[in-house]
Amino acid sequence: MPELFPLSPVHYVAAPLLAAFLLPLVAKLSRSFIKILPGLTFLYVLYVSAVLFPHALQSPIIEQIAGWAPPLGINLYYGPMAGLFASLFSALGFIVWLYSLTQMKQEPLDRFYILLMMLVAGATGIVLTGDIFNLFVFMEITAISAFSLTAFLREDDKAEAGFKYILIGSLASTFVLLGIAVLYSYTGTLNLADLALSMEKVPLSVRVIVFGLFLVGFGIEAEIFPLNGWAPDAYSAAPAPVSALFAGITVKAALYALARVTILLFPFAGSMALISILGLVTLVISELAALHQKNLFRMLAYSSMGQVGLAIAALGLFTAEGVYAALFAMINHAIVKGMLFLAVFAMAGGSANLDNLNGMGRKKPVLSFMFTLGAFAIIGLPPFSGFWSKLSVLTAMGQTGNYIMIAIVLATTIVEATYYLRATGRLYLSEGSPVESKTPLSAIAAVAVLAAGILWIGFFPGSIDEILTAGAQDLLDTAKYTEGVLKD
Amino acid sequence: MNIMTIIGMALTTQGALFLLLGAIGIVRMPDMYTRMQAGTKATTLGAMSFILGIGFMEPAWLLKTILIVVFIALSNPISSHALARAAHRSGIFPLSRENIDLYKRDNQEDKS
Amino acid sequence: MKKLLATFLLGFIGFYLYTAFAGVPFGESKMKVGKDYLETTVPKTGAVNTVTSIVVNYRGFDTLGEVTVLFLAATGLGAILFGMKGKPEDKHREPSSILTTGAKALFPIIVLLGAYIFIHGHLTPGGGFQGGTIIATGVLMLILGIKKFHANHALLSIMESLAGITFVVAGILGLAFGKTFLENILPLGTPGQVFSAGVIPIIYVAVGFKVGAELAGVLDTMMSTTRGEE
Amino acid sequence: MDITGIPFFLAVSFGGAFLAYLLHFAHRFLRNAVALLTVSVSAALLFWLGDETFSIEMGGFILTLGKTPYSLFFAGIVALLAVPTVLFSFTYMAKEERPAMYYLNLLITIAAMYGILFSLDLLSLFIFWEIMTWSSFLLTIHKGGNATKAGVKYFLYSAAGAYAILFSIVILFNMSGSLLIEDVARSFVLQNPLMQLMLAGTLLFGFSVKAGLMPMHGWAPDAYAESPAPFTALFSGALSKMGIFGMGMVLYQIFLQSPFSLPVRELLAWAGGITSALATLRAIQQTDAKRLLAYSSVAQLGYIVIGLALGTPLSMMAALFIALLHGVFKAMLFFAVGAVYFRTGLTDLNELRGLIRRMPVSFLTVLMAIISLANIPPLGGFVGKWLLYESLIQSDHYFLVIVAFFSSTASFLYVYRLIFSIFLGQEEKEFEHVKEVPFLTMQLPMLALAAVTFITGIFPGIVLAPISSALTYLGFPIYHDMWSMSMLFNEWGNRINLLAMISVIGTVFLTGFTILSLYRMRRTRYVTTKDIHTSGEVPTENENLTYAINFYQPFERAVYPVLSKSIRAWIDWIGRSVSEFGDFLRHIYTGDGQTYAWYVVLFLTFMLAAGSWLL
Amino acid sequence: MDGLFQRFAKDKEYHVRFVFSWIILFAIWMALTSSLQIQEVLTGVITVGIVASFTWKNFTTKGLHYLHPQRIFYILLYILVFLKELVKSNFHVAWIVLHPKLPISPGIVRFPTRLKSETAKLILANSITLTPGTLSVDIKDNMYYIHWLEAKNMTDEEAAQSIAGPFENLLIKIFED
Amino acid sequence: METFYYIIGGILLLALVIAAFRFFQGPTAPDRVIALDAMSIILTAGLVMLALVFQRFIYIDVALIYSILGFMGIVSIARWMEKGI
Amino acid sequence: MIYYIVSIIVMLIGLYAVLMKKNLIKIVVGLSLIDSGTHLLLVAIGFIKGGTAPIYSEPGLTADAMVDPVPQALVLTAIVIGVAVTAVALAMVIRIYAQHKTLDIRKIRSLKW
Ligand code: NA
Ligand code: NA
Repeated sequence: MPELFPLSPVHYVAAPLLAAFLLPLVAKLSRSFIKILPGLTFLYVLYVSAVLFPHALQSPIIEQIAGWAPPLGINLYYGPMAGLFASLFSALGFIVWLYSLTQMKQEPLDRFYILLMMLVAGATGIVLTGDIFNLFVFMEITAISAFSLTAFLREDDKAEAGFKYILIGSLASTFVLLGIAVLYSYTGTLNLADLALSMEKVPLSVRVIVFGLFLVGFGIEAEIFPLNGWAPDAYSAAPAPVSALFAGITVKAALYALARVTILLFPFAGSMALISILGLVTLVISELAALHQKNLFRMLAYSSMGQVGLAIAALGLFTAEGVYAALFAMINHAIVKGMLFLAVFAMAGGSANLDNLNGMGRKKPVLSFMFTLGAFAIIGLPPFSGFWSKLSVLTAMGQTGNYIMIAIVLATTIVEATYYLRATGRLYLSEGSPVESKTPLSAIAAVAVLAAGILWIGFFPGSIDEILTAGAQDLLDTAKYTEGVLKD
Repeated sequence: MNIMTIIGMALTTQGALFLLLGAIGIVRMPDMYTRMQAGTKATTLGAMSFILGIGFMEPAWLLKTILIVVFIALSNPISSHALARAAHRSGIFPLSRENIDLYKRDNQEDKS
Repeated sequence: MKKLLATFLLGFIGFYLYTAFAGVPFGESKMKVGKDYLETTVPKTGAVNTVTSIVVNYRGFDTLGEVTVLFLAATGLGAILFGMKGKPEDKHREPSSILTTGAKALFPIIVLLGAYIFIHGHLTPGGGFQGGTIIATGVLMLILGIKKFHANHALLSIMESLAGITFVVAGILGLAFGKTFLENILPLGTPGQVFSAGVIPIIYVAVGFKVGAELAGVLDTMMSTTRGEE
Repeated sequence: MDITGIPFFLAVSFGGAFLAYLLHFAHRFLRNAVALLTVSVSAALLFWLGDETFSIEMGGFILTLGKTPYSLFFAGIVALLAVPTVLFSFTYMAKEERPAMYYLNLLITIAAMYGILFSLDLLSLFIFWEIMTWSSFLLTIHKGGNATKAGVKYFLYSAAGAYAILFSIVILFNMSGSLLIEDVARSFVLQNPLMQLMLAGTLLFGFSVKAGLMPMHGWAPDAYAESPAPFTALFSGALSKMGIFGMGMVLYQIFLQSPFSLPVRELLAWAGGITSALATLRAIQQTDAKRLLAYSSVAQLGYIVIGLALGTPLSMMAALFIALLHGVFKAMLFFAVGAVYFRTGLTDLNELRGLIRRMPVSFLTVLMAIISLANIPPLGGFVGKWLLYESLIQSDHYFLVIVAFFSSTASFLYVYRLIFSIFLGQEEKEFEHVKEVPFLTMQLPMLALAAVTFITGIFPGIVLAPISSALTYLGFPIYHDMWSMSMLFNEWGNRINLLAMISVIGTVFLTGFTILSLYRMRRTRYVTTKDIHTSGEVPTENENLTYAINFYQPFERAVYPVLSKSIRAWIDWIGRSVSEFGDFLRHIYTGDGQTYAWYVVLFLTFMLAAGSWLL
Repeated sequence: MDGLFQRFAKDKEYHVRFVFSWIILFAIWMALTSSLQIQEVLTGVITVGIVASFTWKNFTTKGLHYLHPQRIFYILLYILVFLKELVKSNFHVAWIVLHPKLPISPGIVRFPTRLKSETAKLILANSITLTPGTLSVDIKDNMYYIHWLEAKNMTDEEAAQSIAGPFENLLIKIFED
Repeated sequence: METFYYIIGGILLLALVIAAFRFFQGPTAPDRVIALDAMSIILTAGLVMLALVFQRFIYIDVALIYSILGFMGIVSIARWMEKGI
Repeated sequence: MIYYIVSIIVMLIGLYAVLMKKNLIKIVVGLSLIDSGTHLLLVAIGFIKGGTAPIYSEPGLTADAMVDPVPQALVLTAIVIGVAVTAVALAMVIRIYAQHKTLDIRKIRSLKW
């Protein structure tokens, strides 16, 4: 059957956009559309993933927008890595939607779903685009959705968190924009592939400055220490489904941007080592800071920062194994942390003091079980997904002879285990809070899908091996990237 | 150089001078209201004359310049009024040797 | 002490930024793609205004994003300020009748100017964003000048939705016609005329509506949460 | 699937675990049946296990499974304890909450232990190791409350150990490009000696944590005391032996050729000795039966480490023999204490007394176990201890002999306390209605294990034969004479007829003890011992005048200085410091958005400065 | 249906007001484009139609009779008078500003107006403001408050005569007959 | 003609500088606003002149928009000062 | 060159406000200033001496005599984004003020550590 709209990567952005613009209209017809339309949208982009991703694994799909060949026009680069992230984002989006169906009750719901869809679409745009200014635009789409969602709930401290996020996030966008301005003024182009080939026009000293600007800009969104002050507040203030997306999507997109830009434009040994070290510092500080959190969401937030630090440390190796491991760690973190946020919210509600977990093992055994599973996966216990990702990080570090890094990662894992097991232990305390409420099936199903992912990857780590390998190659093979984009 | 151009240049020159005069007025006048009187309005008139003059110098543009002039004539007094009123209501009163401020008096009567 | 440190750090950053730009000769051409745009805009896009052809055509994807950003800001603002009410008005806030009358008289003119600007986006400086902003300015004037003015949010919402849909559909039509997303599918016409440049004016009119509606909505939301109801 | 293959074996073990879990929701009986069947079938399958190795790729790593004589011996220990443990759980756990989770975790733990043993490469060993750790952690916290604390502690110590192991594995893998133990061993000898020392050191450290070797034993008493009794039997009896297994593997399959091998082993032997001595002293102080047994376990593991570290054929034999025997008698003790708890709800030695007539089978079990523990013939313990002394003397470790002898003697003090406080003494009114535990599910496991101690004591060859093949596998020169069940060499080359000696000593002892016990039993009468007071004096409320309290107080005073300076305090200090540091560190996040903006600006400045400085 | 007719009856200048708005706005459009191209004019017709359709209510209260020739005559007259006053007072202010001694005696005076139409009031206020020396500070009901560079103690009527004198009568003729 | 532009331009610039003086001096907020208003008017005029100088009709649109924005700015500030918003 | 310096200084003033001012509104204004500086900088990059607006509205205009249109297009986008962010930031400020009755950033620290 000839398709009316041949599927292409732009559907990842166009479909949610159309849905977002439609939502206010259909909401006037029937309020139930508010919930249905986003689900259909996420389902559609999942379908796009299912069709396109296998192709991308064979050879990258390069799509021109508005019919202009790069560098004149903006292009989308849907390679294995972008495909992986886009598919992951779509899947997480769908799961979070499923979860929100019953768990998200705060009005205005239409606005919530618009922001939610655009958070996902923006992050997808970041990984798809082949143009650095377009990347900036998508970064802003993601950021504004994220800012607004952070302050979405009405409780006292949400706007405070939102303000901090917006304050630091604005600095991020400024620095990225400045970096773009410098690059453009030297090279006269904005296309990433074209930029990569024109970098010799930029003096080395300037390249270092621009790298600094990008590192700070993307680093803020990627939660690199010490740029991540906003993160614990935002994670704990945002509605839990959104926090799940912050951990699963927003950070990942920023990391992708940082990695892509670094590898294409600033492939110095120093910049890579620096990223690794920053990742490790982030890991250590975040894990230690998480140790004393009483608020579960805050604990998960610090843990999230730590996990991202781990991925960054591996990414900074910029070896095939390192990138492989980083990708693995990111996927694992997206699934597991997403699940933890959702499970905690379903168990303890919005005010997630640690005490609220007490005795949940009896009241909500399935969710407790899944929380335990998630905790084990995050710590990196076999046979769950986290084990393989952590192992690949460690072996990647081992291959470059960074034994100290291995030791640091392992030592922080013990810290990590401490607070996660403490929380797990709470579930099985005898005395519990008196609140009893049924968790709807759709919410449990959303959590269960993620739990299944943890187990699946845990038992069949080989099933994503091909994808990760292709993704790592895709990122590292800059020649293939530039040739592919600029072939006409 | 035709007659239109000459009229235009004259208007433009006059406008420029009034703009300058307005600027001087803003600096020289003793209080906010008198500054507004001498300054803002002189500059408004100056700009109107200036822009009209340019319309005369380039007759194809005349209609559009007149439009700008009309717009300025409509809008600038309004903004001056709004500002003067706001200043007075926020407690900035005009200098007056003979203490003539009926607006203040009437406002106080209203309140009491 | 803190001030000193701040000054020092900022000086430092400023110095490096300056260093970065010091190698960029001011006022000289550094164009690469810019040159191509300038040379191809009239023959390839039919738009006389190169900036517009870049914004709507060459880099139309950015603009779609930009429109989205604004849409999201309006949406987010509505979400953040949802259900908030300001303090009751006091007498102090009443605008003068001069302002009220002036606002009513100027509003259509300003709206017309905005429309003029976005309709001629491909011909003159300006375009959807500028025109939309001017229309929103007109609404701001009404908000400032009319005591109990409230924008019709339902109408604004429908307008921005339709405009946004127009933009996306214009993009999708490119795909449907076997071309790429956002690619022009209409005849280019005679450059310099109103009906030219293919789909550019259509998109820019949509953008104008959207921006106008969104900014007006944002202003009204903000004002009504600060000024409140009686 | 080949039913003699490892995959089938593990599929049965793990599959049974999940099946039992699922069947719980059908019927309790089905669950129990499947659980028992699972452990029994795997135990039986051990006999038919083929020699083929099995490889599978997972996450880009090749995992290899296969049996070795060395692992088979340990698998025997696991199987020997697993069946009674499951059986004992049936009634015991019936009263507890979340039984489905209990069986799931228990069977996973057992399966994971088999997995560890049948791993031919380091990664699969580690995977099963961690599975064993978390499943046993979940069992430890099963009761909630204090158990959670103990469980987390256990997990953290384990994690420290496990990650030390993983650290080495990653580096070894990087060095040899293979995970197979034999490949690793081959390339290991090519590394520089300091690297060898570091890698083996971390591995040994990691394994010794599970073995509860001092100074890494801090988790053990709490975890043993807090976990459900049937599991504790397995925990202390089999699970801790996985540490021994790993240490043996590292010492004799990987590390042996290193120049540092000998000194490290010497050090380990001393660590073992000190562990046994100090833990014995600690055990003496305990007033809780399970804690007492917990410390006793640590002490016994110390013995085993001594033997393991010495590395003479004889000492190895001793170590493995005690490993098995300790598993058996410690399981008996925990079962018995569990049985008492099951009936009385108590484990406090100060509150229990005089149960001998109420719970005779339990009493007999404890009696048999402590005879074994105290190395009194004719039960198995004696053989082990004899072998150990012999090897110590042969390798000129006279001081260690003294240490071992001291702790072995001192252990009389606590086992006596155990049996005396629970079973002897005057009967209490409150225990009037206490009955003996059910036969099939609780007595039978105890009695079966008691029989094992007896049989191994009389026929040590049954155990020594597999041990010798295990040792041969590890490369020790074993000749038949050495363990020939009737003979032992002494220093002077004389042959001593062991069997005869065991029989004589055993008969004398048993007869004497039985007479003594019966005599005491007859003398028992009902008197409330808890509120004796002399005329006119009213005891204060908190003052328990029972004579069993402060049993060894004078002794405690004597050894207090030694114990107080225990290394545990240091480890606690490290944990506390890390925690406090984390608390300090999180104040970086001041909550003031402007501070965060400062961080950004400072960081940018730093990056720019560093960048241009590097240029 | 009845309601609709009633609405028309009450608001009978509905279409007239719209057309009036349309004409004024179209004139502005033509000035803006300054082009007679058919496309521009066509676009203008439509655009102005749309704009007028939702602004006419606020834009004007009366209809086409503002375009009566007599009124147009008065409007032109008004413009002339206004320009005369403008030039006159402008030079007066120039003299004041450049005078070394700043010969002013400022103050706020008031006068009542006879105008009823809001538009007329606005135009009067603007005219007063634009003629230098006087500045409309506020209108309360019918009372104008004027900041005057040469304020004197005088009655409301005197003030009305000296400030609004030239304009008021004409405005009444334009707007309120 | 060029001389004429230079002279006129010079006068505008001078006016701008003088007005800017009041802006920096204040002393009250309305004073600054007045100066700002004057400056924006002068700039509007200047923009129209630039259109003439460069002979580009389209720049007049810029001047028109600029004057609208200037007007709106002043009104907004005024309303804000009297707490009307 | 001076254009670069001026725009950078505008940015730095904004950054200074972000770092030092305690009033939330002033901080938002600081953010806007940073934006404005960046936009100025972008425009300055695109400027070409003798260049005119890149609009072929009059006959006889050639590409050589035009400034770079790209930075203008970028600035347009950046300005809109800046406005959007500022609007959302102000919304947060409104909420914060309604809840805390203060605009002092030092007092708005209920989330910390
Ligand atoms: Na941002
Ligand atoms: Na801004």
